[in-house]
Order: sequence, then C-alpha cells, then structure tokens
Amino acid sequence: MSGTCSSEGAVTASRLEMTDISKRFGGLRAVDRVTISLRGGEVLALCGANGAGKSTLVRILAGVEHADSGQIALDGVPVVIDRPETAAHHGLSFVHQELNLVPKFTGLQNMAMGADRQSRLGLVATKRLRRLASEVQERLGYRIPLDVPVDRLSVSDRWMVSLGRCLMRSAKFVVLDEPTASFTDDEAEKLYKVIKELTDSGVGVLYISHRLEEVLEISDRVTVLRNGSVAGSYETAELTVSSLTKAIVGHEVEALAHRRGDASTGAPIRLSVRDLRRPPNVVGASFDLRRGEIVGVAGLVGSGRTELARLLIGADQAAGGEIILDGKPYAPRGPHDAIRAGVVLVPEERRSQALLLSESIERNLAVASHGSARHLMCRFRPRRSHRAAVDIVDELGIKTDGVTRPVLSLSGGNQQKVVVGNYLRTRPSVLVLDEPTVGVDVGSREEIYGIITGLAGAGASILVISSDFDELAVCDRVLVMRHGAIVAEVPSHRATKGHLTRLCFEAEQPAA
Amino acid sequence: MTVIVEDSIKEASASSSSTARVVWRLIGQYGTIAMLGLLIVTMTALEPSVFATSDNLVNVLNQSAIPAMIALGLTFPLVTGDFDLSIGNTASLSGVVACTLMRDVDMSIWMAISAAIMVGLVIGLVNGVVVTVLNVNSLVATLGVGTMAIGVNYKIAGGQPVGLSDSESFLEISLGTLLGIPYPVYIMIGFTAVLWLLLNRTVLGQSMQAVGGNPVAARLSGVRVERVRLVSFVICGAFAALTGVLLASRTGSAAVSGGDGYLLSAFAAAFFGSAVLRDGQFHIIGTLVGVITVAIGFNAIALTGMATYWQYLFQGLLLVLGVGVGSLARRRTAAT
Amino acid sequence: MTVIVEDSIKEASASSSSTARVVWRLIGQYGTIAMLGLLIVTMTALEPSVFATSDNLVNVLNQSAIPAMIALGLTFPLVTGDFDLSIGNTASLSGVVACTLMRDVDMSIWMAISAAIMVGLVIGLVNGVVVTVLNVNSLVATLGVGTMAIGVNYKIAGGQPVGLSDSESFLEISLGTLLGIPYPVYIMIGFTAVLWLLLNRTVLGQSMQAVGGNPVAARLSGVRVERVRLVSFVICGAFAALTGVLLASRTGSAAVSGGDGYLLSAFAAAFFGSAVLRDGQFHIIGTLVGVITVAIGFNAIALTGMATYWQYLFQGLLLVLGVGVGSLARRRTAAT
Amino acid sequence: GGGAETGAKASAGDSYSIGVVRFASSDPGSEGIVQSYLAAAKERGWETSSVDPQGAAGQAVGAISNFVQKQVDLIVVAVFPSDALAAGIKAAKSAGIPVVSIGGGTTDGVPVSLDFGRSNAKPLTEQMVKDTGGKGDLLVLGFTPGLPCVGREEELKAQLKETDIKVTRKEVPIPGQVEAGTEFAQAWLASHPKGSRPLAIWGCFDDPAIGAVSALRQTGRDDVLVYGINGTPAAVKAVKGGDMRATAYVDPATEGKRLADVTPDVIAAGTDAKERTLLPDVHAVTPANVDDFLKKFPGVLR
Ligand SMILES: Nc1ncnc2c1ncn2[C@@H]1O[C@H](COP(=O)(O)OP(=O)(O)OP(=O)(O)O)[C@@H](O)[C@H]1O
Ligand SMILES: Nc1ncnc2c1ncn2[C@@H]1O[C@H](COP(=O)(O)OP(=O)(O)OP(=O)(O)O)[C@@H](O)[C@H]1O
Ligand SMILES: [Mg+2]
Ligand SMILES: [Mg+2]
Repeated sequence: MSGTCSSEGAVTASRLEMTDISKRFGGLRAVDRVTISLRGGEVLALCGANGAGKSTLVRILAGVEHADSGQIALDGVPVVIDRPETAAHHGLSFVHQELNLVPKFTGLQNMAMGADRQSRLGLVATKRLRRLASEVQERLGYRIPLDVPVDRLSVSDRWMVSLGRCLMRSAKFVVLDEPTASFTDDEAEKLYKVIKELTDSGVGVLYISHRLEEVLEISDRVTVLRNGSVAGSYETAELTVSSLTKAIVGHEVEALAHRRGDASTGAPIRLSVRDLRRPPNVVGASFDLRRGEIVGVAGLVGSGRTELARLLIGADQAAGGEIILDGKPYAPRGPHDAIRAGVVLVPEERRSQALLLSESIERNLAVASHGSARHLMCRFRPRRSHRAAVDIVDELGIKTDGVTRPVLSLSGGNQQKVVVGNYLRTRPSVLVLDEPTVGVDVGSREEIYGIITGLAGAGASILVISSDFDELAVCDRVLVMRHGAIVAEVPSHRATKGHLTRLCFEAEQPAA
Repeated sequence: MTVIVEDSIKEASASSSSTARVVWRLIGQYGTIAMLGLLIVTMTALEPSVFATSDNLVNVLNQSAIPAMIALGLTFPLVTGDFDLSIGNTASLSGVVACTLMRDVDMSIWMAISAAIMVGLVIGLVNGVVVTVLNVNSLVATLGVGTMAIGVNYKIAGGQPVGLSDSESFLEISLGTLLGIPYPVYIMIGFTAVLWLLLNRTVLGQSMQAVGGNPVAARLSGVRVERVRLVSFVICGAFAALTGVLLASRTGSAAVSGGDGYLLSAFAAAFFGSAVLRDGQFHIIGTLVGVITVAIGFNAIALTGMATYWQYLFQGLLLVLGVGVGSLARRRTAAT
Repeated sequence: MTVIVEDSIKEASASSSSTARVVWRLIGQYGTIAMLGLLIVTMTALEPSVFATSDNLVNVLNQSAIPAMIALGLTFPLVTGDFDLSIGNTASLSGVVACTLMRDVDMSIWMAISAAIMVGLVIGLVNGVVVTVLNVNSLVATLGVGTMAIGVNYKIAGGQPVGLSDSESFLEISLGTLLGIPYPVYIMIGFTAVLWLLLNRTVLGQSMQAVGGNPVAARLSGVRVERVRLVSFVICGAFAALTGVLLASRTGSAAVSGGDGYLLSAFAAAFFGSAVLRDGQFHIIGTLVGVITVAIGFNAIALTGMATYWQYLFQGLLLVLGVGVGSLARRRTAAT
Repeated sequence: GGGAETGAKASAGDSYSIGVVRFASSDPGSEGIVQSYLAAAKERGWETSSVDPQGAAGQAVGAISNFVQKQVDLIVVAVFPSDALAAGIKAAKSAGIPVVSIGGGTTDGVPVSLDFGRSNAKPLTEQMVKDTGGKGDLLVLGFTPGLPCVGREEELKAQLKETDIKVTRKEVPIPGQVEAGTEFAQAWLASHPKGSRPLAIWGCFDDPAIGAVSALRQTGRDDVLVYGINGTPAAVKAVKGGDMRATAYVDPATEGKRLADVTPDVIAAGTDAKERTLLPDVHAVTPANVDDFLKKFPGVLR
C-alpha cells in the first residue's frame, strides 16, 4: 500500500509529531528521547522487541501515561494530552495492546463507551450509536455480535469489538497496538482492508505489530525502537523481513525451520484422545500425542480449540469420549488433577487467565507449583522459591530488574514468558499451549519455540494451538480443527500456511 | 460467519439436555422472583383474610418506602464497584440536622429538609474525595467518614433525641395520603423511576456501569472514572439523607441512631436484588424487589406470630436461598 | 544488562526528583506505622506518668487480644478476596453456646470451649459451602448465614444473657497472668505467629494469596480454588468463635449480641493493616498493627478524657488518614 | 496498697478523679443521666473523663481497665449488666476503685446501682391495669437482651398476675425498633378489630410504642391505649396529642445529681461497702397531667 493521500500537495493532511519523548519507570528508561511523526493518510509502523517501549509511547499519546519530558504537537500546535478524553478530543483513537472491555456490557455498549459525550440531556443516543455500529460492521465486513455480553464472546470476537470501538469515533489518527495478535489471517485481511480505507480518507495510522510480513505489507514507513530509543527509521520499500528482523533484534535471526518429524514417530504414545466431546464447541476430537512430539492445532476462530484444550486439563468436564494417559484412563476433575498427572495448559489470555497482575514475578512463577502440591499444609520455602524464580528468569531470558518487581511492570512478551515459566516449574509431561506467542516479538518467539523444542527433546509431549500458521512449522504434525471436530492431520513438511488455511475452510471430506 | 457456526451446532445438539438448560435458565433468571411469589402464595393461603388485602399491600409498600430510598441510593456505589458503609450514620445525622434546624432555628420544613439533604451530599462528597483522591478503599473510607458523622451527630444532639414541638405538618409527609395511598409510596415510586432512568438511559449511568465492570477499560475509553465514582457517592449520600428525613417525619423526632439499622438491610436488599433477573449485577428494579421482599417477609413474620428466632432464621434463609438458587441455576445453565 | 542500565540512570537522575521519590516511598511504606508512632509520642508527651508505663503497655496489649483474634481470622477470607459479615454473630453465638453448656449441662470448661469453637467451624463451613457451591457472593452469603446464627442464638438463650454461677476458673483464662503478663497476650502472640506461618510459609497460605490475586489463573494453575476459599472461611469462623469464648471469659457471661460489635472493628483493623508496609494487601502483621492502633487510640481517649464526639472524630480520622496517607504516597511514588 | 491510697485521697474530700463508661451514644436514656452527672461533677470541681464503648461489653471492660491504669477514684458504668463486666470489675476492685452502675445492678465490686428497670415500669403499668379494668388484650413489645427491659417486663408480669389480661408478646430488634413496633402493631391490630374487649399496647421503651402509634394513625384506629417508658420527646408529644395513653419519665438532671450526691460516700466506703440500689423518681405522664409536667420539665421537648 502506498500513501497516495500523503502526497506533498495535500495541504489538508494533518500531522502528528511526538518530539523527544522520555519516560522512566523507577530505574528503567522505558522511552528515551523518542521522536516520531505521522502524517494523515499514511501508515507508520512501530517495531521493536518486547519491552522496547512501543506501548508506553502509545499510552503517552493516549493520555494514560504522562511523559517525563518531550512534546506532542498536532499540525504544529503543541498539545497537552493528560487524560484519555483529551486524546479523543484531539481526534486520536486507540486499540490498546490489552483487551479493555467491560465483560457484562454488550458489544454495542462497549463500543459506545465514552463515545457519546455530545448527546443531549445526558441521555444515551441508542439509535444513533446502533447506526454508527452497523456502519463499522459494514466497513469491517464482519458481523460483530452487538447484543451479546462480551464475556460470552470468543477472544477474537472481543478483539473485533475493541477494533469496532476504535473505528466508531471519527478520528484523524488511529493507533493500533498489536490488533492482529489474536486474529487469523482471514480476519487480519479484513483489518488491512479497513486500514486501506482509513488512509484513503486521509486518516493517519500508527501500527504496532510483531508480525513482520504484515508490517511490510501495509506500512509506508517503519520506525524501530530498541531499549526505549529509536534505532532507525526506514521507508518500507527498502526493507525485507530479514533486514527488519536484524534492525529490531540487533543481529541475524534464522526463520523458523520446518521440523523433521522423524525423531518421535516411533516413540510411545503418551496421550490418546478418543471422540472427546462437549457440545456445542467440541463435538468429536480424536488424536494421539507421542512422547517428545510437538503437535500443532490449526483452526479458525471459534473452531473449538480452546475448548478442547480446557477439556484436556479438566477445566471443563467432557460430556463424552475418553482420554488415555500413559496407557491409563485419565479423567481429570479439575486442573489440579491434570497438573498432578503432568498435563498443563498455558492459557490464551494471559492477563485474565494466567497472571496475578499486581503480584511479583516471583510469586507468579510459583503459583502452579503450589497448585500441584499434594497437601495444602506442605511447607513453602520462600528462599528456595526465590532461587527457582531467578533461575527461570535467567533461563527464559525474562527482561526485568528483579524478580520482586510486579509482573504488571513487564512488557507483554515478558509477561508471556512468566506464564510459560510458571507452568514449566511443575515439569509437565504434556504441555498444551494456547496461542503461546500472542504479542511476542520475533526474538522472544524464537526463544519460546526454542524452549518448546528443548522440552520436546527432553521427552515432553507438546500441543501448540496457534492462529499464526507460520509458527506451526515447528511442529511434527498439525491437526486441523473445524466446527468442534478434528478433521485433518497434516505432516510437518506439508503444513504450509496456504494448505492449512484451505483445510480450515474446506467443507468437504479432506484427505486425512 | 460465527453466527452461522453457532446456529448449526445449536441445531445439532437440540436434544434432551437443552430442555434441562431451558429449565435452569428460567430458574436462573426468575428464581429469585419465584421465591417472592412463593412467599406471597404461602402467606395468602395461611392468612387469607389479613395478608391478601389491599390494605396490607399498601401497608407493605408504605413500610418499604424508607428502606427503599437508602437501598436505591446504595445501588449507585455498588454499581461502580464501591461500598458505602456510612449510609446508616448519614441517615441518622440528616434526621438530627433537619429536626434541630426546625426546632432551634425555627427553619421552615422545606428549608430544613434541603439542609439535611445537603448534609448527605457533603458526606457523599467527602466519601468520594477520600476514595478517589486519597485513593482509600471504599470500605475503610466510608467506615471512617461514617464514624466521623456519628461524632458530628453527637456534637449536635448530645446523644438525645431531637423532638419537634409542633410537628404536625412534618408528620404529614409520612402520614398524609392521596387516593388512599400514603405519600411515601408515591415518593418511592417516583424516585425509583428517576433513578432507573439515570442508571439506564443516561451517559452517566452507562459510565457508572462501565466503571463497575472494568474501570481500566472505562478510563481508556475516556470515561472520567474518578468523577463518576464521586457522583455515585454523592447520590448515595443524598438518598441516605432523604431516608433520615423521612424516618424523622414518621415519628416527628429524630433519634440519634435512628438510621443505623438501615445499613445492613440496604445491603441485603441490594444484594438480593442483584440476583433478580440479572447475574450478580446491581440494578434499580432488583434493589426495589429486594426491599419489597424483605418487607413482605417481615410482614409475614408479624402476621403469623412466629417466635423471634424464626424471624432471623427465615430472613437469613431468604437471603441465602433467594440469591443462591438463581446463582446455582445460572451456573448449571452454563454447564449443560 | 538491565542492571547496568539501571545504575547509569540512577546516577544520571540523582537529582531533586529522586529525593522526593524516596520520601514518598518511605511515607507510602511506613506512613501508617508513622501515624501509630506519632500517636504514641503525643500520648507520651501528654500523659507521661500514665501512658508510657509498662503496666499500660500490658493493659493495651491485653485489650487488643480479643479483637485481634477475630481480625486475624477475618484476614483469611479477605486474602482470598471474600468478605465475612457473620463473624460478629458467630462470636456472640459461640459465647452463648460455651456458657450455656457450662451452666446447664455442667460441661467442663475445655469441652465447652471446644464445642463453641466447633460451632465456629460449622458456621465457617456453611459460609464456605454457600459461597463456593451455591456460588453466592460472599457478602450476601455471610450476611444471611450470620442472620441465621442470630436465630440459633435466640433459640438457645431466648435473648437473655447467659451468666455463670461458678465462673472462677473460666474467668481465669482472661484474668490469669504469667510473669505479670495476662494469658490473653500470650494467646494473641501465639496465634499471630501460627497464622503468620500458615499464610506465609505453607502452600495453603500461598494458594490463598494466589486465589486473591486472580482466581481464574489460580484455578488453571491447579489451585483448588473452592477448597482454599472454604478453608479460609472455616479458619475465620473458628477464630470468631474463639473471640466469643474469650469475650465470655472476660465478661463472665455471654450476651446475645455480645460479639456483634467486633464486626466493624475487625474490618477496620484489617483494612488499616492492609496499608501497613504493603499496598492494599491483607496480611497478618498488618492486621495486628491495625488492632493495636485502634486499642491505643481507645486507651488514649480514656486517659485524656476527650469529649465523646471527639472520640468518634478521632477514630474516623485515624482510619481515613492512616490508610489514605500511605495510599496517596504510593501513588505519588509511582508518579514521580 | 492501691486501696489504701485511694481511701486516703477520698477522705481528703474535695477533688476526685472519676472515669465514666457510657453505654452507647445511641442510648438516650443513659446518656442523659451520664451527661447531667458529668455536669454535676464538673460543678463540684471533680476531674472526669468518659469513653463510649459503643455498646460492646468487651470494649467496656477495656475502658474500665484503662481507668484503672489512670488510677481514678471512682468508675461509673452505664447500662451494661454488672455481671457481664467480670474482668473489668475485678481489676477495679483489686485496685480498690469502687464502681457505680446506672441500670446494671449491684454485684461484688459494684456496691451502688441506680435502678433503671423495674421502678420505671411501676406507675405506668399500674395506670394500664386501671385503664383496662384488668381485662382485655395486650400487645407487649419487649427486648430481652436489655437488662432494663427485662426488669420492666418482670414488673409487668407481676402486675398482670391477678388480672384477666391476655398477652401477645413480640420481641423487637434494635436497631429497627420503631419500624418493628409499627409492623407488629399493624399485624396485631388486624387480628384484634374494634370490639368489646379493651385493647392496649405496652412497650418496654418508647420507641416501639411510638412505632405502634404510627400504626394506629395509619390504620385510623383510636380504640387502643398505648404505653411506653422513658419519656422521649416523641412520646411526650404523643401523650400531649392524645395518641398515647402514658409514658414514664425519669429526669436525668435529678438522677445525675442523685449520683453525684452519693459519690463522696461511695468513694469513702470503698469497694466493700454494703450493696444498695438507688431508686429514681418516676413520673407517669398522661394527657391529664402533661401540661403540668411540661411546666415542671420544660426541657423535655427541647
Ligand atoms: N507501569 C509500568 N511500571 C513499570 N515499568 C513499566 C510499566 N509499563 C511498562 N514498563 C516497562 O517499560 C518497558 C517498555 O514497555 P512497553 O510495554 O512499552 O513495551 P513494548 O514495546 O510495548 O513491548 P511488547 O512488544 O512486549 O508489548 C518495559 O521494560 C516494561 O517493563
Ligand atoms: N464463555 C463462553 N460463552 C459462550 N460461548 C463461548 C464462550 N467461550 C467461547 N464461546 C464460543 O464457543 C466457540 C468456540 O470457542 P473456542 O474459544 O473454543 O474456539 P477457538 O478455536 O479457540 O477460537 P479462538 O481463537 O477464538 O479462541 C466460539 O464460537 C465462541 O464464540
Ligand atoms: Mg506493547
Ligand atoms: Mg482460542
């Protein structure tokens, strides 16, 4: 996409500049004298490793965080953005990195929140809001469920609501902080279309993503942050995936290689799932998982992958079918049983499902090991726990200045590593990861997959659920789930993005 | 796309379990109201000539009016996710202030009532400021502010009830009737309607609900969370004060701790109400149903002549079962 | 790598703002304790010969013992994110049960105490079951169960105080001393140590804190959330019952509502304590500091002879400022 | 040692230090007496300090211990049953400090108590028996946990023994006493229509009786006689307006002065003095004498 609207001649195109912005958290310089500028009608991508300071910069722009120094100017006029409403007032609209919805509100209520200040008598202008919302739906080409409380929606539908909210406001600049992290390609495509429309109508887009192909596809320019400061700014045209990766990480990173699944083909079966069901989301799942094997699960949003994973650890109770673990029937009554049997799930939404946000990293790294303790009266040894936490932080390369810091202060990718570390401490034999690399940068993703393959090498069996089909290259086999059933199994070398996507959609009998 | 998937699956599993689910869902949604219905039916059967009369209905509604005011006000902080433990003390204080002004300064009734409600507004404001600016947990903040309100009350009245020498027109507020129905019933219905509109049809009300549901999300969407919470405390304080005034107008004098007893009953009503029709969300109609249920329960106890201990067992059970049945049913609905 | 970054920054910005930050941080962490210190210093200056004596210290600790038990117990549900409003009623009931058994059935002291504590365990269990199985919000559940406990209390004692004819050895629990220090002080210290260990050095305690932090995450990590919450209610019930027994042994009789007053004071102490050293997290030492602060405040009032309304203003202010100053300071620390 | 010392101080006569444990700021009956006692003590130049244990016996024990620490000469406790303050009274006794109770009864260590229960009910209950002619239906609104109420109900029981009055008893909760009075009265009225038998309502204190009056006004009944005790402003007003038949009034100033008058003796006599109960002057207020009453005690409605 080229910035047709941002030609020099366009006098009306507005301009957003952030100059010399700095922000410190305690001793840490999250953002250090960063300067970026964005014009109406163009897409500026912001790239950088986890913790590089992208979201902090965005939050400063949104009035959520206050910069220690620096200036923000709109069309050359300095503005003070001290509160989120001020940002909205200046025509800035955001999708923040974390889901921020009111669970009991419907999609429409969530989209309307804070958007309707202008209504008369303080009354809610329901009709107008609904009209606006359906316009947004049309633009997205996606039916966002408007009248269902969002806590009944799937995670990706929730993201659609979040995106819808951002688009409901007529904005001059739109900031999207990893909007596609939870999307499959299909939904991402819809978003790209919307971004195109936006830029065509003169809106400037600040776009943050760890999906580098996507960045190259949709942006006009790229600014790379490293350790809080600008490491370089580029015209997108002059970049490739590998040069961008190098700019972000500072050194070369190899692309994920397809695994040769021969290592584990002869290994004994560890987990055998037979016709597992819990209608309506899971209506018949059968598969085997061998020792030392990494198996991927591909599927569209709502195909029931998360439900399947929850059944495996007993977080929900199956309505039928059976599971055999190491030759013995396995029917966990809850995650406790599962963990004790060596089966763990790394859940898909880390903030609501996996972290004690306001607690320390150390404590977050100990929860699962408490959960797997035999007796509640077992002794807890804080020093030992501290040492274990320090070890995990080192091992997984979690970027922090101490394990006693609250996990809240970590960047998204590092939080994800804490989640993985928490579960790894129980030394699981079966590890189920639901979207393990959501919001994780290329370098860290590499590391997380390195950890996963390492575990598999040590004999653990791993099930990886991912909507990023490129990632599934690391798997020995990929299962495809559709409408609650496993409909296909694809060996590693054939698990290309295109093939998997086709299988996800195909209604006919696939070649198993 | 999602919609299509959902539909086809729903059809596929429209089997026996779906009947069960419908039943559970009905219980979940209407269970609490059904309990109220059961209570009314039982009482009608037991005491047909006394209970099921229009006189008694008016009586029950009249008894509900005062607790309704304080519980409706409390609903607002509860909606935004805060507690207010000062309401009982506010009610007591406002009654004392109103009566003292009328007695000692010879203030007119309406002026005195306005002043008393102003007291409630101020207490609400102080609560709100302590909670949002000092960032104190609302339970502690309101406990502390409430304690200070007791002190002020004591300073004013010296621990003695404040009686009015000429209280007829003040008493009229509680005792007067229109078309055979006492004024308090109208007051209750009127304010319920106003507060319902406020919570459900205004931006402020929606913002309150948003703040209660997810304050971070609300803030990021441009809701001025602090201001909204503050306003909810102010509303709550004002209604607590109104309760105190109505209470004083029932007896023509203000007892130093006359309103204290309404604290727990208001919480009970609001929580009972949160299980009415909705799943654990506080709302105006629910609170009103809660207040009326409690009033009917008490009326039933008074009419049947149960021993004292039954009164407590019954009230406790009503609360636990009323909320529990609905809650359990909703969980079942989700499970099947 | 991170460490280096940090150091270089510290050097670079070791300017005025960092001093401010240190001050704010200190206030945030020790502000609440500093308030307690200020109170002590003021009192020592005002009443040197009476307040700052070892006798009075022992007296204050002795008075803290009973409220400490109930507040320490309450800390557990608070840690897991639940409330328990039944503790006051449980304390009242357990005292009545203990005294009735001793008076009417001639049960031995220790048997009667065990039975009373069993009552607390059962109430805690019922609370826990209603909360975790019926899935009722803990505020409603415990309000309901507490109301039922009042009913049982009335059924047993008929509302009348239960006195003991031969109470010497029972009173000895409260009055006896060892090395000049009354038994209750030892009881308080002993149980504080046990509960501290339980919360900080066992898997149970850690699981409770995890449940309080994020129940969903705790559950997915294998913590048996329901069981942990249940246990916390049971502990709380048992300590409420212990409070009732100690109270009865201090007053020599059990009144139908003798323990009710401890409900709000326990909440006040626990919340005050949550601001001690930590940011809004409930913990054992904090709760103990809260209880002792309240006791010292009460002692100060008695010794200085403040007017009654000052007592209330002072107590309210202590609560609001004690929690508020620390809270505000922590916010400031985060901001600078 | 402590006892001897206090004794010495007491004989010195003039200046005493007195600790007052109130009951609750919400209990007007005892508050009035405590306040007039404090005023009288101040007038005589005694040093006083008072605390409000907010109705909690444990707190009251703590307050007594605090006064023992302060080494006061006398402790006055309001309303709490003296039997239910064991540890506190013991501590006071062993420090040689006598305790005076307002309405809590005498016991070892509490040599003097001002009666607040039985005597208050006497004249008014007599009035009630006279009014009904010793027959009819009576609704009793009682409160068992309160010692004064228990005494008053004992008096009622004693006087009803010889009569043909049928009693329905209801226990009122505190707080919520006024509303409970209304509710119970309303239900009782529904099953006791206007008829041949005399009807009466007797509250062991004024609040539930006032609640009953409210019920009468709401239902428009005028055939029921209502009796209360304490003489709160609302009750006296109701008597004046003819809504209530009688209430019993105890003048706090008189009783406070009565206590102040005996204080030097009590301190002098120490903890082991003979137990004695002071009887208050109780005025039954009826529509017939209410105007005279108000002339005599103009402060009641103020
Ligand atoms: N509230 C906070 N308190 C303390 N430190 C914080 C806070 N928010 C962010 N940080 C720190 O600031 C740095 C930048 O974080 P930021 O969230 O901006 O990174 P990011 O580039 O968005 O990373 P990611 O790609 O993982 O989202 C991180 O090291 C993080 O730990
Ligand atoms: N709590 C819930 N209540 C009702 N429906 C739900 C709930 N959670 C998920 N669903 C629905 O169940 C279906 C399956 O969801 P599930 O999360 O298992 O799928 P998924 O393949 O993991 O998809 P996603 O990528 O969105 O997580 C979806 O249609 C979703 O809308
Ligand atoms: Mg980020
Ligand atoms: Mg999923």
